[in-house]
Amino acid sequence: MTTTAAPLDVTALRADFPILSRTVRDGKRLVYLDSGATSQRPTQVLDAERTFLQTANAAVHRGAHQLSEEATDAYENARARIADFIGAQFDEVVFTKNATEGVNLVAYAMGNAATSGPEAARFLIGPGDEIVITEMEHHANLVPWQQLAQRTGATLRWFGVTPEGRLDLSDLDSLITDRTKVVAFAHQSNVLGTVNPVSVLVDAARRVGALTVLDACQSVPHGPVNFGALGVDFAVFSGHKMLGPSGVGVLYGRRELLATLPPFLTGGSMIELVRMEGSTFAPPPARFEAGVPMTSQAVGLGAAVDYLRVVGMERIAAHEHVLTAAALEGLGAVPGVRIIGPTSTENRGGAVSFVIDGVHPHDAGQVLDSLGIAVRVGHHCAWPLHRALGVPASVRASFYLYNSLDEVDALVSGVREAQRFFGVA
Amino acid sequence: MTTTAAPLDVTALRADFPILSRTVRDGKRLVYLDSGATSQRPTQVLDAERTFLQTANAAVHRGAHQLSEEATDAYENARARIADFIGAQFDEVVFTKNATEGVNLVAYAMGNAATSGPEAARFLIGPGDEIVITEMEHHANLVPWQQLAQRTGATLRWFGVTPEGRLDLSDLDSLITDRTKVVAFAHQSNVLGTVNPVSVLVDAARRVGALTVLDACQSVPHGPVNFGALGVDFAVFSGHKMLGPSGVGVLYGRRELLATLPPFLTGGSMIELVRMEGSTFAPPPARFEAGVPMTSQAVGLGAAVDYLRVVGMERIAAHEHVLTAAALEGLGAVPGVRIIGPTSTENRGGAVSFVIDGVHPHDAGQVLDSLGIAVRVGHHCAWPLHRALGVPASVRASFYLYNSLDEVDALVSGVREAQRFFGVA
Amino acid sequence: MQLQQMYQEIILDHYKRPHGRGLRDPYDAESFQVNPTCGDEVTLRVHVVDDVVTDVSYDGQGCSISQASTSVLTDLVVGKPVGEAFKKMDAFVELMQGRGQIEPDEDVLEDGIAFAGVAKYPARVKCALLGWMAFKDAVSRSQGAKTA
Amino acid sequence: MQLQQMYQEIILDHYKRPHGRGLRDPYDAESFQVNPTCGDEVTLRVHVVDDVVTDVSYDGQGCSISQASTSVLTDLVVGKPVGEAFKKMDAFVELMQGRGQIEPDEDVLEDGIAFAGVAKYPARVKCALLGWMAFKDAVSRSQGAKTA
Ligand SMILES: Cc1ncc(COP(=O)(O)O)c(C=O)c1O
Ligand SMILES: Cc1ncc(COP(=O)(O)O)c(C=O)c1O
Repeated sequence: MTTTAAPLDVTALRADFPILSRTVRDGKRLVYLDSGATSQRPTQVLDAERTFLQTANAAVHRGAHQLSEEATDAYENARARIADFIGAQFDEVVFTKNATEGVNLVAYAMGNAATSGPEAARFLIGPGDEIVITEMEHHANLVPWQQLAQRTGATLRWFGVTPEGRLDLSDLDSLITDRTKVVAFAHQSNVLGTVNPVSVLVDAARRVGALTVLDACQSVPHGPVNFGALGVDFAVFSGHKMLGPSGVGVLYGRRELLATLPPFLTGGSMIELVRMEGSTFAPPPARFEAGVPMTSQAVGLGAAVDYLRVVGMERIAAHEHVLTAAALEGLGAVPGVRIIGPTSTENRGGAVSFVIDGVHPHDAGQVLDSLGIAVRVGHHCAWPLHRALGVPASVRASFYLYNSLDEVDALVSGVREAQRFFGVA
Repeated sequence: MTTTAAPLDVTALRADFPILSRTVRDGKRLVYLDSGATSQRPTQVLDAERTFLQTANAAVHRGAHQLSEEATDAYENARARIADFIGAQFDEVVFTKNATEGVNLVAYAMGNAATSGPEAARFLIGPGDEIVITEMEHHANLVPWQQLAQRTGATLRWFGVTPEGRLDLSDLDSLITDRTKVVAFAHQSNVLGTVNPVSVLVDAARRVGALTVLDACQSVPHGPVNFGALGVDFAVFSGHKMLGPSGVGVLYGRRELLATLPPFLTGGSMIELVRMEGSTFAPPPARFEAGVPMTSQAVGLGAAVDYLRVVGMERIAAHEHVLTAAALEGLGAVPGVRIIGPTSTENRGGAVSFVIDGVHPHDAGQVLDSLGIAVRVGHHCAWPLHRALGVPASVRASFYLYNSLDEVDALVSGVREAQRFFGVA
Repeated sequence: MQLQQMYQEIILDHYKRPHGRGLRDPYDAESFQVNPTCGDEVTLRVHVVDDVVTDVSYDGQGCSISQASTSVLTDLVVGKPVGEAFKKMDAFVELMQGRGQIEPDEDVLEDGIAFAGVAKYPARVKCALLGWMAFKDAVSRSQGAKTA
Repeated sequence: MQLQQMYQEIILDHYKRPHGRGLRDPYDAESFQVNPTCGDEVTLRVHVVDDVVTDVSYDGQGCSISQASTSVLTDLVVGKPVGEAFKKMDAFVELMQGRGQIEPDEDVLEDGIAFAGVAKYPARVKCALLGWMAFKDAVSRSQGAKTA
């Protein structure tokens, strides 16, 4: 793979995303800068799902007929391609409904270790044990750990955030200790864009024998990610943020760990033997995929990964880098606008959040919307982070492969327009 | 609504399901008799999802821009139509990934009552308490209760099954007692076709203050069902069995109960207030829908419900009744074939399972498959039921609105062919 | 232009010069409400004497819509019997949930009619109702406190 | 016709007249295996003397494929050194997982080559391997028991 690859042809790419040609609010051209919340899907992904549904749809792993064979092949083939995309073995990929379910799966399964056999001892957690997260986590990687602590009597601790929006690692040694059972953190913040130093945290966790859980929701869609190389124990991400369908996400788990992790959701297709008196369970990944799965969605996510691969993850990252630099520069030059998060592009992805003096984010978002510019306003499911940075809410623009420099310009002018409208410039 | 409605025009309906025109195994016409596992989707459902994705896709309940408004409307509108379809209020419908998640949600949320506030006292369960299920349950409504019992120290008990495949209610009074906290049972068995007497079980549960959980996976797709009128506390079903997408299901819960049921999956969009020290949660249904939901799939399920409504649930039930009667008669007339489940159509839906003397179900399925006939073989995720009836496995044909009497005939001839092939007839 | 339809002058005036803002004594009950999607919050106190809303005082942070609607609220309810205040609340809630299809009655809602345009933006309805939810909650707490 | 390709005469013969069926003494280790999708099960015993598979006996319920392949198994491994038996097992597993693309070696697999057609049906591969999984497990148990 080369880092000097040709830049993206955004105009050509956009032809694959019909929704980007629509207009909003009385004929305004849509400027979609909310891919951090959910991305749009290319026709290739929609077609893959539709073709599957019109030719091979059946319950997977359950039938002995041809349709069921074909459906099972399509489903497992998608798993293999997705695994390859993230540097994993096929049986290290568990399909979930979204990243949120993935984090909950690990948290509940650890809680279940208390009533499982001795092979699950590695996951036991209780009073005296500690769970370490960060103050910049999305609620999806925060509330499930609060709840696990509440259920088991373990203690929740967390890394703070510096005023620049970087992880404050100054108390690394006092936070990650022999008491630590889990260290869960975002690969890239969905608000700040900050890319966290995975190896520092993984090394610290390993030294004390703690498990690592990486929230890769904002990294896997935007650049090359290899979980094997990162050395994390578990990782989660969602299909809908990476050109894939909603309703499908992935939990990655190292093979040795998944092998003994107790089940979470139970029901059909995840069992080995069921008697009224008790049941035993299938090996992973089946053990963690109870019920009829999101079959066509997994197929769609497979097609999304194929699409991303053809475009090239390095090129996507480079493209977003350019957009982010332009946004940081353009917004940074507007008086009264303050960027929330790093103002340089170093170790930083393409989520650019900001506040405007005298204009509430909700009002700014409304002005942008009236101009056709779709951004997100609020705390972006990272309320404690906003509190830590002393702002109740922010405006977030987030970029993807289909965004252009024109759209960054539109954002900057829109922000100026909001200031004019509310009489602060 | 009238029960003397005109019969279905199956030929016309089949035009909406392109997959049904395909051939399998060297040009054999596909005879799809596996809708009990998963149904096929009409073009109308695929189109609804695609239109949504190409015009209004965005993260719901999270943005202040027009796309997000339109997406939220489409999602909530689907919820309202689905609620109406099953006799529920809109806020009594929780979207899950499948029925299996729905049962797990109730089971885990009950377990969480132990570490929730006093308002959740209604759901507390522990040693001395009992959970009552039946021996004919699908693993999805069986294993989660085993696990809840294991986690909390409660005791699992169950109704047996008569040799005819009916629920054995003779020990009703000794099974449902003051110790009973939950009674969970299938509306219609996915193996036997048996329709269970909901009111008898609901009345008994109410008398002792136990909660009822109805597995409606095989009833909601096949006839008119009104949860409000049935008086159950909770119910679950899956979209993929009723012409809708995979990856979406429904948990119905009575409003008063959902109001105090503790959360299960936690994360974004289900919170009220999040601080590092602790969180509070949104009212239902949001409380139970953590993370970006299966948006387009909910829209697809809304379209499926519209489709079913136009065809008419009474008519669908009547149509399946005719097919079931023909299958029971046709198979019943084949020497060496034994129906597993009621042999009359009274209180019985369109799942017809059987065994063939001297031909293992897997082998019978293979012969049928070679003729283009897709059935399911095995224990159909109801292993204890098969054990109770003394058969290791069975062949199941299951019908839906797009099946014809011709296809029933094909099944019966296929069974004879299997007997010939294995030299038992 | 759409934007002016939503942000009527009346709304911007109330936003820039809110009426009755600040927390005051005496009061019978206080309510804290938060909009979980954006983190906006309001703390609102009511003082009810002989079933008349004698004072409403509040503090909080939020967008122009939530701030202005709380300001309008104080104009509408202070000095009114609780029953009448609740009628105004019902009319305002109905207006806001009407998706822009409801013609507001100026006699009842006074400056509140300016929010008719907001009702077309479902994501902003919660903003407009934040103060009113706090008012409803605070009054019912004050009544609870009195009967208890 | 496809069906005959899968159900070769050899398979049907072994199914109708299985070799070595029934549980026998003496044995060193026993394994119980089940196919979770269809509930088929096999209990299989091995007797290993001086590293030679002296007897394999089994009982169970299952389809023609699982019954026939277990019958073929006994023909292939009884009387063979464990190492050679495992080589045959590896060849059989490879054949079954080859999706019909692998040419079986009759010298190694004897009657086992009849299962080449089954490999085209992924849902039946588990059936064909059920007895072999039990054999592998039982032998490793017998070795564990001896070293312990
Ligand atoms: C009666 C019954 N209950 C539960 C389920 C589980 O549904 P799902 O796998 O869609 O969660 C099924 C179907 O598989 C079923 O037939
Ligand atoms: C960093 C991060 N983590 C977790 C999530 C949760 O993803 P989902 O809602 O798809 O489960 C998101 C997106 O919402 C996110 O940006």
